[in-house]
Amino acid sequence: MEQLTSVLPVHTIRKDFPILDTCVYFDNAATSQKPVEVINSISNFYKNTNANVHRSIHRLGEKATAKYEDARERVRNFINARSVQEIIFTSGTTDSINLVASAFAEKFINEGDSILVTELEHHSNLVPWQLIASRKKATLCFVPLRDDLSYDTEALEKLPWHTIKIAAVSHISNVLGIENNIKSIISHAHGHDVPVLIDAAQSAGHIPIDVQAMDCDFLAFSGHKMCGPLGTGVLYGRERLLEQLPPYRGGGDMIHSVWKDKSSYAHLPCKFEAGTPNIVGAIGLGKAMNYLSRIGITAISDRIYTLSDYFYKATRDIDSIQFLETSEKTHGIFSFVHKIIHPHDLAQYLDSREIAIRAGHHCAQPLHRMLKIPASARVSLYFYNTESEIDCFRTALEEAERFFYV
Amino acid sequence: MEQLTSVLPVHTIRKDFPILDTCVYFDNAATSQKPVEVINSISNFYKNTNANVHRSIHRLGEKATAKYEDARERVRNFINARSVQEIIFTSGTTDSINLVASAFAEKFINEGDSILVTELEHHSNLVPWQLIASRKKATLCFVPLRDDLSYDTEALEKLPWHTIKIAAVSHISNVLGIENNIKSIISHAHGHDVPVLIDAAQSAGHIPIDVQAMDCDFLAFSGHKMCGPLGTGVLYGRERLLEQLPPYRGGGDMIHSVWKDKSSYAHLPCKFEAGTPNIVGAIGLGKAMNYLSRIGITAISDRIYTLSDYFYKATRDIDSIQFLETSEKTHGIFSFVHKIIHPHDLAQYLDSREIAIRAGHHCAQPLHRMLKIPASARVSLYFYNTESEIDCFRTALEEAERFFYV
Amino acid sequence: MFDELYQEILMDHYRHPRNAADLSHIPDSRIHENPTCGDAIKIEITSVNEMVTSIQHETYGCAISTASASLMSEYLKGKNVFQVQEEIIKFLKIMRGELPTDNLDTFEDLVCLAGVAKLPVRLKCATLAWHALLDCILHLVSGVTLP
Amino acid sequence: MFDELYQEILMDHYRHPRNAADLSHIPDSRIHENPTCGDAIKIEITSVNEMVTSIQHETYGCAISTASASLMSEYLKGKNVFQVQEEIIKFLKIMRGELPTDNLDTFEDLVCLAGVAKLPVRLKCATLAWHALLDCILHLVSGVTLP
Ligand SMILES: Cc1ncc(COP(=O)(O)O)c(C=O)c1O
Ligand SMILES: Cc1ncc(COP(=O)(O)O)c(C=O)c1O
Repeated sequence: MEQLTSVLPVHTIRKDFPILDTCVYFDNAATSQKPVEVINSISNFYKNTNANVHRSIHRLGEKATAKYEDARERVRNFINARSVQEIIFTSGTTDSINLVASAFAEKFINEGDSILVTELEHHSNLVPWQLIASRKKATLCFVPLRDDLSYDTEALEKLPWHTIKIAAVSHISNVLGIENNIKSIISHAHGHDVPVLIDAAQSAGHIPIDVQAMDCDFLAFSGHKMCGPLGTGVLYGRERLLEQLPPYRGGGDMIHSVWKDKSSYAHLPCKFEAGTPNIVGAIGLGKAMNYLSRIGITAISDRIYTLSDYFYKATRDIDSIQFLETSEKTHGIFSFVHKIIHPHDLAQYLDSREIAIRAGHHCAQPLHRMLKIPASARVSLYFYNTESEIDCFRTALEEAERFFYV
Repeated sequence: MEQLTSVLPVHTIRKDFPILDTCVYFDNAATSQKPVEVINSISNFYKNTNANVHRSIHRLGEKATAKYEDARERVRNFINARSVQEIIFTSGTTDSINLVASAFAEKFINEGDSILVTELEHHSNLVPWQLIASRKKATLCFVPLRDDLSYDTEALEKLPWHTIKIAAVSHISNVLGIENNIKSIISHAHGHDVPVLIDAAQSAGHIPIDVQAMDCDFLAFSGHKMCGPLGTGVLYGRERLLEQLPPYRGGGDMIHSVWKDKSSYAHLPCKFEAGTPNIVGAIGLGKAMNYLSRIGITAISDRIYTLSDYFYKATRDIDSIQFLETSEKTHGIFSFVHKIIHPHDLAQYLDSREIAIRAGHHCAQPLHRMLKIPASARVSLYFYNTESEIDCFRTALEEAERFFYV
Repeated sequence: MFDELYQEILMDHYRHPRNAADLSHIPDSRIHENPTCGDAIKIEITSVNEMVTSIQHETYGCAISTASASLMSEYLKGKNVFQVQEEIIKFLKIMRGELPTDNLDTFEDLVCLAGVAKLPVRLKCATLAWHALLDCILHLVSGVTLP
Repeated sequence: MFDELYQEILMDHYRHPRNAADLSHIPDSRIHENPTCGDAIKIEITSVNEMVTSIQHETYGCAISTASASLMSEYLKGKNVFQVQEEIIKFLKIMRGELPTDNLDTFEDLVCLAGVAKLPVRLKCATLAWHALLDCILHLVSGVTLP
C-alpha cells in the first residue's frame, strides 16, 4: 500500500509516546496514551508543588492553587466556554454525566416526564438516565434513527417534546465513529426550551470543540481519552443552568457556610467540586490540552481522517469482515464482525502479533442488540498511529484467518 | 530542647520526600507528601503499562488490570477486610461518604428517620447527610458530647435509636486530633441494628486499621492523606450491606446487562465503580500502602505520638496561644487560637519563615461555632516531620509575636 | 500466550465440538450468557440413578468457550451428579487462581485450558459452560424446574 | 511576599484602624462575613446630597482585612456615591487581577495592598470591607432598607 503523506510530523510526535514502540496500540477509544510532558508534569507537581488547594496560606498551597485554577482557564479556553465558572472538574465523563443526571433530575424531573437519549449511547450516557427515570418515575425516549443509524431529523419534531425535560446524546459514537447530527437535536430541543447534554468523550481532543458555537447546555468529557491523566474529567455547563441546579456531592470546598443541620453553598464552580479535587489530574489535563493545541486540533482531526481513510481503503476488500458503520467518514473508530472468527479470538490473535484492539460490546449493548450482534471487534486510531501500523494490522488479520479457518 | 530519640530512621525516610527540604511542612492533615517510589509508580505505569482495565484482550490491558486488582488486594490486606469485593475505589473520602449517603438513603431512609452524626465532623461527613436528610425529609441527630468534646457514652443509650437508620462518625478529628470513642458508638448502634460509617480520612495510614476488629460497617478514607496520589479514595463496606444497596453512579463497568430502558448490575465491587477508574491512582495508593507497611504502621503511629508529645511540651508554656484540644494525647494535630494574632496573619508570617500551617475552619464550621471561635491555626504532623522542625516553629512563633505585638 | 492458549487440541474441539446439539426446543430464557462478549450457551443433561448419562450443549462463542464446553461434556459425562459438582467447583477454583493449575492434571485434555488462569479477561470464556452446567445439576438435584 | 504585604503603613492601619466604631446598634444580620476564615465586618455610612460624609466600620479580622477597611474608609469618605461605586468596582478588579496593579497608583495609601493581587487566598481578606460597603451604597441608592 502506498504511504499517504501527512501534514503532521508523526514520527517526531511518536517520540513523545515511547510506549508506542512496544506495540501497535489501536485501543485509543478506551484510553489514549500520554505524552512524556504530561507524565512529567505529574511527577513535577508531586516533587515540587504538592499541597492542597484553596484556603492554604503557604507558598506550596498558593502555587498548587494557581496551577489548578490555571488548568481550569486552560479548559475554558480549549472548549471556548464563556467563563471559568462554567468549568467543573470531575473524575471522568461518567462522573460528569451522573452529576447532571442527578442534580438536574432533583430539580426539574418529575413523574411522567421523559428524558431523550439514543440507542447509540455508551452505557455511561444511558444508565445514569435509567437510574434517574426509575427514581423519578419518568421514562426514557429515544431519538428516531434511520437505517444507517443517523438521526432521522424529519421525525425529530414528532417527539413528545412537551414531556421531555432534557436530551443527552453523544457527539461521536464510541462504536461507529460517526459524528452525530447534534446540531439538529440541539436546535429542535432549544425550540422546545429543552436543554441538551453532549457526551464528548470521543470528540474532545479529536475534533475542535466550541461550546458556544455548538450551543449545547452541558458537555461532558474525560481527560484520559485525550492524552490527559486517568481519573480526570470535565463538565461544562451553561452558567445560568448550573446556578439553578442543587449541589451533587456534599463536602469540603462546595460550601459557603455550614451549620449543624443546614448549609449554604459556594459559588460556581466550587459548588460542584466537593472534597479535595484531583489537583494533579487537572494540571495534567491542562498540559495535555496545551500539547494537543500546540500540534493543532484541526491538524489532529485531519490526521485522524486521513488515517481513517487509509484504514478504510486497506480493509474494504476483505470480504470476511463486516463493518457496523458503512460510511466512509468515520472518525478513527472501526467496529466489525468477522464471518468466522469470534471477536475474542481475533483480539487474542492480534495480541500475539502485538496489536492491541478491543473485543466486546464496548459499553454499548443496546446498539449491539439493535444490530443483532452480541459483540464486535474495534480498532480505534489516534493521531500518533501510522499507515504502516494499519498495514501490520491487515497482515495479521490475514494470518488470523489462516489460523482459524477450518 | 533535647532531641528525643526515635525508633524510626527519620533522616533516611526524609530522603524519600525531597520536597521536605524546601520547607517545614506542617499541613499534613490537608494532604501528605508522596514518597518518590509512589511518584515513580505513576510515571512508570503511564510509560509502560497504560491501558484501560477489564475486558481488554491485549497485554497492556491485561497488565493494567492485574495491577489494578493487585492494588485492591493490597487495600483489603491493609485494612484487613474479609474480601476484595468489600473494597471500592473512589475519588476520595468525600466521594466514598456521598456514595454511602446516597445509596443507603435511597434504600433505607424514609420520612421521619434520622441519621446520627457529631458536631465534630469534617463537612464531608456532615453535608452529604444534610443533603440526604432534606431530600428524604429525615433529620440529623447528634452524638452528645462532654465538655472535653469526647463522646458522652452515658448519654448514648438515650438517643432516639428507633428512628436512627445509620451513624456516621469520624475516627480522628481533623481539628482536634483526638481519636474518638468509635467503639462505644459501634456497640450501641449495633445493639439497635444500626450500621456505622467511620470517616477514617485522618486515621488511615496513621494508626493501624482493622475493619473486622473495629466491626464497622463502612469505612471511608482518601489516598492523598496517606502518601498516596490525589484523586484516590476507598470505601470499605460490609459485603452483606453493599449487596443490598442500589448502585450510585451509572455507567460502564458497573453493569451486567443493559437494555434500552433497564439494566442489571455487576457484582461487587464493580457495581459501585462506574466508568473508567483512576487506575494509576489505585496502583499508586497500593504502592503507598506498601511503603507505609514497610516502615510499619505501628512505628508510624508511635512516631506521630512521640512528635506530638514533643510539640505539646515545646508549646505549652506559650501563654498567648490556646489549644482547642487540651488533652495530651492528640494524634499529630494541634489547632489553636492566638490571643492577638489572627490565624491568617500567623500563617502568613510562618510562611515567610518557610513553615506551612493551615488557618481557617478546616472544613469544620460547626465545631468552630460550638467553640465560639471563627477560625483557628492548625499544625498537623506526619511521621517524616522532626523535632527540629518543631523547634523552628516555636522560634518563628515568637518572632511573629514580636512583629505583631502593638 | 496465544500459542499456550490456542493449542492443537483446543482448536480441534472448537472446530468439531463434541456433544454439540440443536437445542432449539429449550427456551431462550434458559440461555446462559456472558453479556460482556455475547457468548451464550444452552445445556441439556439426562441422568439415570444420579448418574449423568448425557451432556449436550449448543454454544455460541469464541474458541475458548466452545472448546471448554466440548471438553467439559466429554470429561463429565458418565459421572455421578455429586462428583460432577465437585469437579465443577474444583475447575472453577483452578481457573480463578484459587488452586494451582497443576490440579488440572486429573482433568484429562482440559489441561489445555491451564493458560486461561493467567488471563483474567478470558476467565469468563473458559467457565461459561461450567457455570451453566452447575446450574442444571443443582436444579436437577433440588428437583426444582427452571422458571 | 510577607514583607511586601505587611508593610509599615498596613500595620499602622491594623494597629490603629481609622473610622473604627462600636456599631453594636447594627443588628448581627447585617454583618458581612468571610466564612472561610471568620472575618466579619459591620459598616455604617451617612450621606448628604449624594455625598458620603462618613464611613464607620467595626471589623473583626486579620491585619489585611482590618487595614483594608481602615484605608478604604479614609480614601472614600467625602466622595460622591456614584464615584464611590466606581472606585469600589475598580479596586475589586485590580485585586482579582482583572486590571494591572499599577491602577492602584491613584488609590493613595491603598497601594500597599498591591501584593494581595498575587495571593488569591488573601483576596477575600482584602476585599471584605469593599463588598460590604458596596452593599451599603447600593441599598442607599436604591432606597431599599436591608432586611
Ligand atoms: C476527617 C476528614 N473527613 C473527610 C475529609 C475529606 O477528604 P477528601 O477531601 O480527601 O475527600 C477530610 C480531609 O480533609 C478529613 O480530614
Ligand atoms: C462515548 C463515551 N461516553 C462515555 C464514556 C465514559 O468515559 P469514562 O469511562 O472515562 O467515564 C466513554 C468511554 O468509554 C465513551 O466512549
